[in-house]
Amino acid sequence: MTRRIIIDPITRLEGHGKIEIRLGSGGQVDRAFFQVPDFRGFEKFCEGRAAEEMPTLTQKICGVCPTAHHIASVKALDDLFDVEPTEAAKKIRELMHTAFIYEDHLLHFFYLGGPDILVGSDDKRFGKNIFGVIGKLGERIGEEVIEIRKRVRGLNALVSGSPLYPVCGLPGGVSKPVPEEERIGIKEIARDALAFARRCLKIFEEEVLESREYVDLTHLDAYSLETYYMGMVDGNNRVSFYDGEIRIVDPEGGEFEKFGAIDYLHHLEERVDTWSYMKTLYLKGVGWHGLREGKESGLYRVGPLARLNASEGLATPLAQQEYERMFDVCGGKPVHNTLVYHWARLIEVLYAAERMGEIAVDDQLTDPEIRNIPVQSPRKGVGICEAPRGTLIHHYETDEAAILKRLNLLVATQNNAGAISLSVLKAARAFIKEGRVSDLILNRIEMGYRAYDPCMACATH
Amino acid sequence: MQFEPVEAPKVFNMPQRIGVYICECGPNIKDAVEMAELLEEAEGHKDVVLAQSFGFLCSPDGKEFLREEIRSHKLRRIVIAGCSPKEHERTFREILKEAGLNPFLLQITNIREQCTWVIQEKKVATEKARALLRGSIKRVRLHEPLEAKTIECCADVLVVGAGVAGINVALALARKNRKVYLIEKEPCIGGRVARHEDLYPDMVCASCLIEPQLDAVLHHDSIEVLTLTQMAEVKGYLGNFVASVRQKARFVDLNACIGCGACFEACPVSVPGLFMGGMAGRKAIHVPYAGALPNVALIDEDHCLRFQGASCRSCLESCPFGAIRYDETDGIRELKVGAVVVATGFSSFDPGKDARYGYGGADNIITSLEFEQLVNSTGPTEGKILLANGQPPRRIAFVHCVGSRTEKFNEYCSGVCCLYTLKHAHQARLQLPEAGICQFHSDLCLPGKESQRFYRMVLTEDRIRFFRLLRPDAIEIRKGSGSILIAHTDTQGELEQNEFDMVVLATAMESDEGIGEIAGILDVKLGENGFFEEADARLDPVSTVREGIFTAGCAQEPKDIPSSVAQGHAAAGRIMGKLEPGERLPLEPMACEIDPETCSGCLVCESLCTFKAIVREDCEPTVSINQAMCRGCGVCAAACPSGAVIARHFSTQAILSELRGLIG
Amino acid sequence: MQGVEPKIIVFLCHWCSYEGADAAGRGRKEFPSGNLREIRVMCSGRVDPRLVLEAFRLGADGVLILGCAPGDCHYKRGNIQALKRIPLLERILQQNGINNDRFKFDSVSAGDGEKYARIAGEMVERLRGQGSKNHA
Amino acid sequence: MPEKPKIALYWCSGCGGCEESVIDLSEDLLELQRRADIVFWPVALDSRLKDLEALGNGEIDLTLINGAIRLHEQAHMARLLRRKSKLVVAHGTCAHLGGIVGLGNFHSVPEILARSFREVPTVKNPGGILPGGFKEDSVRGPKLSGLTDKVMALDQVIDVDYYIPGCPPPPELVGEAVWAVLEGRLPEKGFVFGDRKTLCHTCPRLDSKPEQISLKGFKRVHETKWDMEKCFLPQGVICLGPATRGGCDSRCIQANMPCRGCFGPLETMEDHGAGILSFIASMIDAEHEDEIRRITDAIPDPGGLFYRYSAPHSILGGGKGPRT
Repeated sequence: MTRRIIIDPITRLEGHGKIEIRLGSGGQVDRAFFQVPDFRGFEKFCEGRAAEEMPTLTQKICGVCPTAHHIASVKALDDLFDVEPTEAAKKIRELMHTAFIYEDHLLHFFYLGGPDILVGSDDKRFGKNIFGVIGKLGERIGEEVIEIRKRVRGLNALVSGSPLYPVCGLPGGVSKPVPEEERIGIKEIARDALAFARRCLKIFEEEVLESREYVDLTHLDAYSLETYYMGMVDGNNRVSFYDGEIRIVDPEGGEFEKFGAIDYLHHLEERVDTWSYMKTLYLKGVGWHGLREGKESGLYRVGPLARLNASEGLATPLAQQEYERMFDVCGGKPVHNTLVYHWARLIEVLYAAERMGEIAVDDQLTDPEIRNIPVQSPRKGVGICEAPRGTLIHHYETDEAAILKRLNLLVATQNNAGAISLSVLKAARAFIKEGRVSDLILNRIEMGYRAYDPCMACATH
Repeated sequence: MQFEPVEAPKVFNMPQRIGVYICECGPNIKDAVEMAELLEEAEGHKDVVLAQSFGFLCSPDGKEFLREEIRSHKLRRIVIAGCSPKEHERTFREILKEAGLNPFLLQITNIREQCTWVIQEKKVATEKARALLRGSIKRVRLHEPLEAKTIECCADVLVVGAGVAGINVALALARKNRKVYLIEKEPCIGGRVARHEDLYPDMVCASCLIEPQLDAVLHHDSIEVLTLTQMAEVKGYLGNFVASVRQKARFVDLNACIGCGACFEACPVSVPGLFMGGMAGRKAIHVPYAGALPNVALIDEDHCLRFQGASCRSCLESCPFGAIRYDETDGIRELKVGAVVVATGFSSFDPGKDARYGYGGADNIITSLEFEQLVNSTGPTEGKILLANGQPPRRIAFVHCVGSRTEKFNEYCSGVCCLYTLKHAHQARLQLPEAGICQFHSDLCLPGKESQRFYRMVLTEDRIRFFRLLRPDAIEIRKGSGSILIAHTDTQGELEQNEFDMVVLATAMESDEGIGEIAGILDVKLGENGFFEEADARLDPVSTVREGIFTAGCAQEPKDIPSSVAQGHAAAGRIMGKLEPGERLPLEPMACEIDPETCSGCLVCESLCTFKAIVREDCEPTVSINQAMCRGCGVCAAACPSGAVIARHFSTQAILSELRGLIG
Repeated sequence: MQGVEPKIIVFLCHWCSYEGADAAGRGRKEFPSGNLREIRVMCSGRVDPRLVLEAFRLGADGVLILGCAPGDCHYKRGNIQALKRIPLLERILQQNGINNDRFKFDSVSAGDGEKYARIAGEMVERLRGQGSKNHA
Repeated sequence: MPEKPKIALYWCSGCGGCEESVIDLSEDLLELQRRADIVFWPVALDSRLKDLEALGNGEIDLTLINGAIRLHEQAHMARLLRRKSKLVVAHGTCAHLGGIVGLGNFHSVPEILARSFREVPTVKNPGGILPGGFKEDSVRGPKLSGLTDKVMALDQVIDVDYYIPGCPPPPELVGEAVWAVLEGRLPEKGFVFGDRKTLCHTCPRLDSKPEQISLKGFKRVHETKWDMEKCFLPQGVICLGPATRGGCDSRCIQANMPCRGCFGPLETMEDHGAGILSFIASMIDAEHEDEIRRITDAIPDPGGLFYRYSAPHSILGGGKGPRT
């Protein structure tokens, strides 16, 4: 009878998860299962619904990254009805999407995954959670995080309807223009967001990069995973959240594939496990060869670190500096260590803040022309964007009355499913000796997946 | 005025003590079901203190039995299974009342018409009867005692339009000393009839006929005539209307002026008469026409020099009675009345709308109304039939059905034109023995006991030629050289053309052009053809769908004089039947109510209520249902998206529990 | 599930269709009245969609709403308000797995027992073919 | 000093938006942590199932459960939390009425699983295997809880004391509920936080809503533009405000989008769709059946729209036929 170590539920992530580690007779780790026990079935119950309702319906896949689903969905509708959004609409959408990625990344750094590295694991005084972080870094920083998230979400409320659930997306545009008089406010928020982003990187510098423990961990093979990386890039192969092409690099960092939204079917494939509702995506071009690293395995990763690995830079100056520095410090591209996701995430926070600032001063932002009414009869539409946790794909097919006939949803964390399972297994093998476990060890194992900021609600939908 | 039911909780906390009585209705029910099973079913239910069957509950013995049972067993709720509630619900409600129970604590189970009479198999009939009984027992527990509240009401009446219909409403009511406000937008009363010369079939003089009535109206103590007056707003409901009316200034004191006409000579402004339109020339200060009543002058602002800024005072200086009031202004009056009668009369179809009639395109093509003025001794030619050039016509054509019986304009037949057109032909013949007189028609509509005789007389004595058209509008009229050409298609489809020098068009009677505005003010929908819609076209033709608003005369549909008068009397009768001075008005006990705690003021219900019972008062956040106007249909209760409507007796809860009984 | 006797809830308006149902009785018409469960409301416009849904939830196999003939409504437009709800209600029922043979709106005038018997009879016949909804 | 009241938060089948609504309490969240002892909150704290099981019955003072019940395991967790808690609040629309996930009741469980795990174009599943619902099997992996026959709202599984509506609920409402309990201001059982009236009552566009709305047709949101100041309904755009509980601060209307009903109906209208249907029908300007049908054809998915957030709690359960 094999011994089992069960972590139930796994914590500080969106949604449900359990980890079951199976030990061999010698107490060595045989297998590890990362199970997601929830499933709703959007791909079925959205059938028969009206296409134009999708942006507000499918975003309920995830209450943590609804904006990403809203954007992917409304882009799918643009494609479905073959209607080009007005310039103002594009700017408004990108603004809300960028602002959302900003605050969502902060959520992970201070509330979810961040505490693992901000509150030293040996440090017994504070729990590894937001309250612990505040205890460690002081009330002041706590207030600042809350304040800036509040204001950035406030900005999204202003632009898109609700701080949590945007509702403004319509094929060919958005429902509401940004009045010119709001511009000052938006600029101020962007400015303060930038200041705080730099503050975060400073905190990371002092609390993490200068912490022996973290640096040691980053050198452990336990957290290293040699995989392909996928992310969306602009015309110059720089990271892009709202629009662009999908670029995949191999474990050595060479470009493997690059394609537009509509072609995703040729490049991605997913497999089903009987013991979890999360399907596992892999590269069709490489194929599924089990939970293995390396060029021969179809495993790939998405999300902040993957985006930086899969791109050739960031489009804003400060973020670009940090980008270069990160790869410097980590010894070149691509970086395989999972814990570096934390750093990459903060670099994206910086980029998001800078990008918000750019959009805030863009003349087109306040143009009252916010909608083009579709004239084409609908058929098929694919929408892609970068969610905080990785590439997100919505694919709809309808009848001529724009009623959903079929849809397919590939959601960020699904791309990481295989990598997450493998990370958990590697961490387990590294830290569990003779079957002995402790809270610290379990936490070390959880750090293996938590750095991805996985979203299980998304992953199962 | 509010409607307070006994609030539910108190009722439900009382022991229910339900009595179930099954009427055997002789063999009708007794032999068709297993009575024992029904009684057993009934007794099985909570709160049912006893279940009994009885021979004929509707018989005197049966009634006595019920009364006695209710008293002796202190029953609180009654279920009677027997014939249809349509037969005896009233009867048995009375019994409950007599026995000291609120009549609404009764539920009738229809196990005869809808069960034993249509189900042969005893087993099946019994099964259904049990289900129906279950429903009634479950339902009756939720019945609330309802009381018909009453409100005080005002019996005074506002009559809109002082034509022959309105005048007869007023007189009929006044005879019973009802206060009547008779408003008329014209400066004088009597409407169309007062301006007719003579009337078919016996050619009596119209003005002589109506003048005494006008006189009576003007001098009756309980009739207040307001000329130059129109409705501005009407609020309220049967028994409690508040009507604001707007009275235009006449600039002449009604009581001081006797219409001597001294001011006419003095007035420097002459207004030329119109031949077409049949108006004689006049001055800026004038009476509308000789013999108009009230015989009081008025100043025509459009022409009077004073109103053009000059400082003329000629009429003031010439008036021996000091009746001139330059400073008079328009005024608004609020009238409190219990009912409103709309007697706004009709307009005549404008033949200019259809080129085929050549109206306006040539002199001497006129409408019947204009002809009516022409032959009127007070008209522009003192009654002589003359052409525009002053010569008598030699060939006159009368054209029927102008603008009626055609889908293009009015589908209906106005019903009176044929007769007055015959009359006109007759009048023409009397004046012009030698003229050629023709009629163009496709059919003749001559109802009424005298009409045919009149028709025969015209036909035989007046030498009128009749051209029959293929269709009412199979005719083309246009200007010829020095004459008018009429081309028509006859019943054989042959095209024929004739020349005339005068053409008279019998135009359709349409609803008065102001009727739309009035309907708007009264919030009453007009029917498709523009006339007022009746509460019931057959059984209640003088009432509109809004309680307390009635019609008389041509506001309802085209009519001749006798029918207008008759409907005037009918309206008066309906009103006297509904409103008695000093009497209170009973309200519908099943009227719905709004729970202000729940109503969001979304107004969904307001537009649904046929009876306009639902209103949101300005600055009120929620709507309320006027208990005097609600008829308890419950349409609002079914539509309210907040479930804020409290339906009485047919409450959602009551219906739901009946459902549970029926299926459970 | 053949041979199941369908139970049909019939909403009748006080003024016309209820009278019509009585007329069918007075005329001793032959129709499957045993399958019907009549329920009286003042106006077909009073039939709240909730009542229809609830009838099906409780296990009714069919629901009939009968009002006055167009233009004859005692409350002028109550029957039209009822009619306006029908198409959407039908679709809602369909989406809940209840096909339209099980739900019908029509008018029966006060004297027309013949029509009442026919409409009700037809629905019973249709549903006998289909068996009980709960097993459909 | 007396022991701090114990609070638990749990997430069943949902999107996590309700969890965000707690995090969005912002500084109040810190206040909450000062005034109460959060004993179980997997999203933010490292609390395990065994910690929860270790607690005595009724030891937790207040539990907020969000999400609907879609898995047997969630039903089990709900029952467990009910046992451990003095008060349970259904937090958010899924827990309150079934929510978006409740749309699953328009399909059978096999249909739902087949679509995602066998039919979608990206999936490669030659064996046609499906996750969940089988006995533990050491080769294939750990046991996975299966789907319940129907999606259920929380009070269809356990007894619920209070409700917080909204998808997601505004943080203010969450705060209101939490403070009410912590400060002992307990409303009557079954109380739903939020307005007592429907959205129109507080809608900024109410004044532009005419007394009579007569529509010859409805317009779908992608087909038309509308006046940003005026009520949607007279413009032919369906807004569910008249039938939907207020308390959301009209957030969608503020964004110039019509209400989609996430707060559900008032207690007085147990079936959301029925209320919506009635008021929409009342606006149709037609008296003949075929024209009425033509007009309502512009509402292609009444079931999905009218019951978008409340299918499990609707009279027919959104399911195929009545729930047994």
